[in-house]
Amino acid sequence: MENNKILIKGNHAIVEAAIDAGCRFYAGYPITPQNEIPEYMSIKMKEAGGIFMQAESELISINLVYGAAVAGARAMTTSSSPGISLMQEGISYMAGCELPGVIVNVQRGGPGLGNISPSQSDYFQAVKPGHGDYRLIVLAPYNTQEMYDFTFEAFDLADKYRNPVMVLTDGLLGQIMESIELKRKTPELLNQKKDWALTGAKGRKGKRIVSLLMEPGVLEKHNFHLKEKYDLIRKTEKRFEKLGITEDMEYLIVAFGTVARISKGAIKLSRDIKIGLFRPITLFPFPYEELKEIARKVKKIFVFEMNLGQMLEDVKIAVEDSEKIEFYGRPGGGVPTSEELLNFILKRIQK
Amino acid sequence: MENNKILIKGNHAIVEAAIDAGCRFYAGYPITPQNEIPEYMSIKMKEAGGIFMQAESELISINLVYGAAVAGARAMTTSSSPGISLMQEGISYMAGCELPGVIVNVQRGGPGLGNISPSQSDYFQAVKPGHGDYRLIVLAPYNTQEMYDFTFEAFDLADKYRNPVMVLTDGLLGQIMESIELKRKTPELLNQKKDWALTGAKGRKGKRIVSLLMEPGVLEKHNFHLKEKYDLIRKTEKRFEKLGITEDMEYLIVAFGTVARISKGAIKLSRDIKIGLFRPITLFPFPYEELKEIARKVKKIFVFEMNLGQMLEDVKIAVEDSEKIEFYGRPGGGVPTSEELLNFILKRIQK
Amino acid sequence: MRKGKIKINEDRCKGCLLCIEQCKVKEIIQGEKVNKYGHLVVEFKNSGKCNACTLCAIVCPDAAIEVYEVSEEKVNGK
Amino acid sequence: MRKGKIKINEDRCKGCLLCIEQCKVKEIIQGEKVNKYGHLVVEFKNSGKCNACTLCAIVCPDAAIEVYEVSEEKVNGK
Amino acid sequence: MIEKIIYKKPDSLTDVNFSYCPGCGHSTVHKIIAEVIDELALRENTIAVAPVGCAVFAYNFWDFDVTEAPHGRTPAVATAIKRVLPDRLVFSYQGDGDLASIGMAEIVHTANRGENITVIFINNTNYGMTGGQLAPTTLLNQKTTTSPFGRDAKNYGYPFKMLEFLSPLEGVKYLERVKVTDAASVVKTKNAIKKGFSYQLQNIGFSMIEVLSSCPANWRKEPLDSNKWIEEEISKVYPVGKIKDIK
Amino acid sequence: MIEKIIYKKPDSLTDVNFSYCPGCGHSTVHKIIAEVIDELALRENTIAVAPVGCAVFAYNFWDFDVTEAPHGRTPAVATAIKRVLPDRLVFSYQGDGDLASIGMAEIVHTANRGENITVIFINNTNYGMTGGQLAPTTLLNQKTTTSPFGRDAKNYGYPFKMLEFLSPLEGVKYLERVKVTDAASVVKTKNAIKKGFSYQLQNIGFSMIEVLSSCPANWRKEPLDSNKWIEEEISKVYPVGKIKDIK
Amino acid sequence: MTEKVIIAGSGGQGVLTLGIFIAKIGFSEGKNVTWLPTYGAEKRGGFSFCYTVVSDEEIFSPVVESPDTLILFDQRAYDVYKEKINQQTYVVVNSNLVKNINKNNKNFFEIDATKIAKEINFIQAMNVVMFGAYFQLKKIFKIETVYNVMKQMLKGKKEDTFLKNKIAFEKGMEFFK
Amino acid sequence: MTEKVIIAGSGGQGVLTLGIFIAKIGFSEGKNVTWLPTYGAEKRGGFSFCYTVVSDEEIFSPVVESPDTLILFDQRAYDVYKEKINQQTYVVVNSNLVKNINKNNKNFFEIDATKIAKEINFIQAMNVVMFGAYFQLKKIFKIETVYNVMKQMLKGKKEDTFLKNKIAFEKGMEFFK
Ligand SMILES: Cc1ncc(C[n+]2csc(CCOP(=O)(O)OP(=O)(O)O)c2C)c(N)n1
Ligand SMILES: Cc1ncc(C[n+]2csc(CCOP(=O)(O)OP(=O)(O)O)c2C)c(N)n1
Ligand code: SF4
Ligand code: SF4
Ligand code: SF4
Ligand code: SF4
Ligand code: SF4
Ligand code: SF4
Ligand SMILES: [Mg+2]
Ligand SMILES: [Mg+2]
Repeated sequence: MENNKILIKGNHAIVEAAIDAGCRFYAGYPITPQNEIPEYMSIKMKEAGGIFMQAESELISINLVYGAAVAGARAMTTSSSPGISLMQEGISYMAGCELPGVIVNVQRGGPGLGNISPSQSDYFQAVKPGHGDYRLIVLAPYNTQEMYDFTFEAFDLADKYRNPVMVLTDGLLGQIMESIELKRKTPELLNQKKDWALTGAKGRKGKRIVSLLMEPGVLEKHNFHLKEKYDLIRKTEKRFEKLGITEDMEYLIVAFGTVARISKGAIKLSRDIKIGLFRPITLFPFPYEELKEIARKVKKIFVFEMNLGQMLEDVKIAVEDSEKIEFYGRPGGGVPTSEELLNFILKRIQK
Repeated sequence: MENNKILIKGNHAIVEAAIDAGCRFYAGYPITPQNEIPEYMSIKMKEAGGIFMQAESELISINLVYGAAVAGARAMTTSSSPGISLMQEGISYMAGCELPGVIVNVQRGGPGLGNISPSQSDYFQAVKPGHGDYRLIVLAPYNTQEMYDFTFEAFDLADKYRNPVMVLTDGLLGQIMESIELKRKTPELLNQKKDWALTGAKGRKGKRIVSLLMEPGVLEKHNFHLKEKYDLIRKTEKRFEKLGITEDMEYLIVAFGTVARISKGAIKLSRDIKIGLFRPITLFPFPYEELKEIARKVKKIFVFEMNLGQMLEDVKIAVEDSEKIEFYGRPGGGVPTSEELLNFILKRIQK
Repeated sequence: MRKGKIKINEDRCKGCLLCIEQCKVKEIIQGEKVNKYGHLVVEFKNSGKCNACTLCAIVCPDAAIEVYEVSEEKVNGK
Repeated sequence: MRKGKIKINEDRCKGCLLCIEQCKVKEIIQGEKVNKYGHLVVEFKNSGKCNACTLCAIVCPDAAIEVYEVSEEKVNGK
Repeated sequence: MIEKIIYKKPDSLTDVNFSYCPGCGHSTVHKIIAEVIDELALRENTIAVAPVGCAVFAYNFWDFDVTEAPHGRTPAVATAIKRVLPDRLVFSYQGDGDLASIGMAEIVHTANRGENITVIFINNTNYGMTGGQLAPTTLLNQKTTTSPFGRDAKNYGYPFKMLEFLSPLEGVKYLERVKVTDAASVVKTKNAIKKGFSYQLQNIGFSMIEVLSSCPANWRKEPLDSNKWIEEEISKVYPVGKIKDIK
Repeated sequence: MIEKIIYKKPDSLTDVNFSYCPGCGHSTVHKIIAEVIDELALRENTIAVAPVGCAVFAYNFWDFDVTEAPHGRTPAVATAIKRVLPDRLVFSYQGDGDLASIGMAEIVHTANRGENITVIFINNTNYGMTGGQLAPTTLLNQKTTTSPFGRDAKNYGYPFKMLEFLSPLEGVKYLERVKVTDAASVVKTKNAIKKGFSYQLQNIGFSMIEVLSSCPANWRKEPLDSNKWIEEEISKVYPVGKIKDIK
Repeated sequence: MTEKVIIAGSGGQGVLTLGIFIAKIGFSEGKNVTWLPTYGAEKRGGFSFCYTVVSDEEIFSPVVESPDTLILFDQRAYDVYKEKINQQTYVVVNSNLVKNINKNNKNFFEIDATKIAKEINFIQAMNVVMFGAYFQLKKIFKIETVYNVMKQMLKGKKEDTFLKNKIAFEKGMEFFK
Repeated sequence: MTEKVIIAGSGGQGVLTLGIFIAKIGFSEGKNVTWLPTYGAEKRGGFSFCYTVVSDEEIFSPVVESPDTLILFDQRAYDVYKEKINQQTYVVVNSNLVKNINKNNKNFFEIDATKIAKEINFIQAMNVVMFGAYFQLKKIFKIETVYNVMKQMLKGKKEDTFLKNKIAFEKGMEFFK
């Protein structure tokens, strides 16, 4: 398969990745800043011979994805913050039924209708989600290449664990145009048999995909089964990036997605400060142990987010020493600059 | 006003409290295990001369409550886990618009349709909610008296802070019948003027209640304004109960709601073990500092929940010493017994 | 006239009495027996009037009735 | 015939041309001026043909047109 | 004596006893759906979408593939399954709370898209599973647990006639209202369901069969009285018969 | 020379310029709503519910009380306001994406409950705000950003005629479809809105006025051509006129 | 004093009502009480049970794991709960519907409550007959409270309903006198 | 080398297209590039701007706080961004629409791009004229790349479109020659 470097918008990269990953069912409802996804998909999915549906609401989107997954298709929906809120029930059902599926959240400012600027204030909703003890695998890209890569991988992960996977990105990464390399390879698990899917009871008893488990104890058992799966995911799928983690490092930045790349800029500007970056890539599973290990060695940990401190809670859980932690966040669509982050660092270091 | 002791179901107590608190608008959609609330309300609200609406969905419920709040009414909706998931968008709008309102979640087993047994697996959804950096005030009753008291107080709290308040309870507390004292008093803030409400622009310019804030920086400022409010709530509204916290205490249980009362039973059974209970009553604001203080003095902290460890994360944040913490949880509708909890404690103590 | 008989699955029957209402020849009656689920099941009288019309079975919500056509022994092996 | 004139609010006008289409007497024309929002605003010709019919104003989406009836000085103070 | 079996429990039913209340219309409809699927030899080719409502347990009883949609989203789930597997028989089975209340948007859009699925709609004028609350289909003045003084239009709106409502949509091809109060009407219902399924197999488009169905438990009536109530009251408001049939 | 002003910007509009594109139908409708409210002297007695859609900014322009509902939930919000404050004029203002797509359940149930509110429904056959995607009202073969090859019924369903659809519901009292393509039609629209409002003041019940409205930006047409397109194409599919009027 | 009761049977037999009845009696006598019903998915014919706890002390868990008393209305109820029976447990079964038992307990009592209720032409009062038996066997409550609560619970019903219930109660009581 | 450009004007003036154009040129010359548009709520006539960064190094933030170059299409654009102008900043304004300026900077360049575009009868190419000026002033890119990318972006358009754009570009370029 050929490798191509092209200049592409983040939202378009998601479409390319989904098609390359064998996604043949897409349902979505317009919402800024991710409209390029359904728009581009309406062309690309047709070319690929798959099913493109403009759902009449996010509720319909997620339930179409649910249905497509039941029938064994690789399916995706995309939306932005308020639309993702509307999918909470459906996502919980998918997790309960162990249905694979990919959900992309191109976050915008909230709460409520908010605005259409980039934001990271759906961290909670993605990582500590709705009703019931379920979890999503959450991937947080930080550039356009990762928009492509992670969306591509999301489909295999979803199938591997029979669990919905969320790509948690934001309006900046959705709108930005950068160069990426298209992998154009066949996903590993594309042709894996889905024994659990409903395709008609040919030569067998009827099968069911349900999340209602009323008999005493059965739902509890199912939850423990899910927990085992999540524990396995915690063990095997944790991903993160370390930058400039040296032996004599004194300070550490923890940031994900857009803010992580801006933080890299701050580190570059900082020159002689001994500061590194820890970037969680999977937000679930969160790399607690790895962060803890590094955190122990530094004087101060800076947590930067485009929200009021949501990943911060996971960092606190990992670090177990809140006195070390300094948080700087911009909610409601504010995007910090590298200079701004550096200034914050300098001020806190001097103190 | 007279005080009465009566025997009453938890769900009915919620209705009595709401009516006593001056709630004159109720909208709800049936879902077990909270059906007694809309049913009883359809009678009680009529008697009180208020508005009872059976909404056609939870989306309609929460948006009716939104509208009623806009018009200045004390309004409430109730549901159970999947129904609450469907309200996530609306709740975020209410928080964004700073609208008061009371939401009762009589939790059941999840994920998905799950079952109708009691559960605490909506802790995340209540305490670390949907899109945007908003927060709900979350009250967790642990007996029928508190079902009444907290629902009653929820209305004043909602008005005081112009913020939605959630009463986070479960199927057990909703179904149980116990004796309670009806306070039958006038809520403090019942007659507080709501200058912000929309009632027609008599002698003034038009007013607006909106959550869209598109001009650069405005939404961010609004978020910081909300944060100040939440910080104030953190300072003034934190509530918790301590039981058997002695100087020579060696162990501590942290539990809320139903599990807290079962934990009290375990403590009673435990006799000579020096063990106390810390019961967070407000889950937001969570009593981090108070818990931290006590936690420092004990050897081990037992966190018990009817889920797979959701409040556990807040306990970890408070305690900052995960090695001390032992978690035991029953997900998917499992209700532990006092004996079971004690056994767990004994095993971990002996280890 | 066609001759028939029915078998009532006592486990499935819930005593709803819909079959009794349908049987034109009154071959089904309310019984005395309570099945293991607590339902008072109906009984086939078997007084020879059943004509295998299947109406009782068609109307039975719980698929508790089987209907048989009963015929004399075959003549000439037919 | 009634005499009239209109005033076009240059800030509000967006140059959509709907008013021009409505004016039977062609008293509004496409202008040259770009307002501060970048819109090419229309102009009132004021050639005396305006009859204050208000059609231009009615159709103006942006409420940019005011219409005046113009009459000679009052006779006998009326 | 030779005994020839001429009526038995259909093969497409499992051996699990229905959990529905005595005389419940769900049981009858479950049974005849299984009969139709047997007769059309579709057991191995069918995917059903069960609702949230009493019939959420359908998967225990039907021996073909069954999934379960979130409350009211049944037609969306069925749509996707059908689009992914266009040669399977896909039907959704919904109660009146599921379809006409919380699932209004889903059924309307699915019908308007003319999705090639069949919807079996069980109208028992209340929310059976949750204990007999008002449904959009509840009759005027009917008392339910949330309309204890009877349904008045001013507060609760009017009884919702779903078939008549969907009928003008172009995507909709076949609509019929039936009941299961006696053997004759059961046979008619069976034929209607068979027709809906066979239209789907012929790619004709969206079809929906509404069954007036009893809920003795919540109506607080004996099964026979419940059927009488359907005959005397419910079918006045919801007349049985074909509403639309465009072949 | 004496100048007497005979037409001016209504008092119920603020001085903020409309943010809508040149020639956008929203602007016209905003203006005439303000005119009607002026004429009925209701500025101090009105509460409007703005949608999510281009008109989300209505609150900048109307000088009466305005709130904003989550996308599609506009009628639910309006319902509660009206029930709490029955003597105020309460109207909801919605686009076709808001009302006919995501808000289908809300508008249908509100209409069926016969809530005493007025709904102004702006049909511009696409999602204006988000960049011209397909709406349920999009014409067959119409190209939009999500139907780049034109709307085909098989995949996207049929153009949705909301008024005709709601018309059979008993709670619905007045329905009219209008347009704002020239002065005459603007006056008609104004009268229809006035009628809707005055029915509400008389407690007659639910009314809805659908306005065929141009979206020059997303149609990629000049304003005048846009109006021509409404005359020549859109109003063929959505004929203007009264659909229901039960006084 | 703490009395933890499980009552079990099928929907329609008055399982839940009896639980409330006992709770109200306890409440009237100034005790702490809890009552917790099951709320199954089945409306009729389904398995039904409830927990009632009456105590002088604070009641922590309303869920009864080790009951002091089991009141079992039919065979299924017995089958489900037989494992909870130990030597201390009081068991009262409706022998009309519970036939297949393993009576290895001194406090195991059988009463054909269905028959008795039929005899007094008030089949719905089977549960009250069972209560009468329980009342007599355990002797925890005062008889005046029983009548008071009974009256209160039947308020609004026909005049003779109270009398009929009273008789059912007394028949049950007398059975073990 | 790092070049951070802000282009600003009104919707319809080709603000975003010019940004993409520059990004594509940079990309073609093997640089790292980012382009970030605004996506406002207004579709026509609204304020419009975009950030383009071209660099030999990894680009961290695509948001341009301190631009190396400002390309400003109209007065509003100037008013919004004038505060970002310092002594180093290159500023290219369309003097046809930017009249009210405070020119205290050596790298401040005015060109009546509207007029030039009108003169060549191709008013839509105002943005390309502006680009020509920018190209000439900054001399960062190769002219072949410009033509190549221009061709590529106009693929599928009418034959003479490229030529007309080429002329517009050259006119802009020549203005500062
Ligand atoms: C989102 C959500 N809301 C509410 C419920 C609770 N619920 C379960 S079944 C049901 C109503 C069922 O009524 P209907 O569809 O008429 O079916 P029936 O039981 O009458 O056959 C409701 C409201 C739920 N499970 N999920
Ligand atoms: C829950 C949710 N989904 C999607 C959106 C994005 N969105 C904003 S406006 C709009 C469509 C508006 O279209 P329409 O109602 O026709 O109004 P118009 O702009 O055409 O007047 C959408 C989908 C949103 N804000 N919230
Ligand atoms: S088959 Fe016909 S005749 Fe025989 S028992 Fe049934 S209804 Fe009666
Ligand atoms: S119809 Fe069936 S379930 Fe009902 S009584 Fe007859 S056999 Fe029993
Ligand atoms: S008022 Fe009438 S005549 Fe005068 S400019 Fe307007 S349209 Fe023309
Ligand atoms: S109709 Fe109004 S906005 Fe349009 S050109 Fe005329 S004056 Fe300007
Ligand atoms: S509650 Fe009603 S609908 Fe549900 S099983 Fe019982 S009778 Fe049937
Ligand atoms: S996008 Fe369309 S609907 Fe929105 S303001 Fe512009 S023209 Fe009007
Ligand atoms: Mg129903
Ligand atoms: Mg629109």
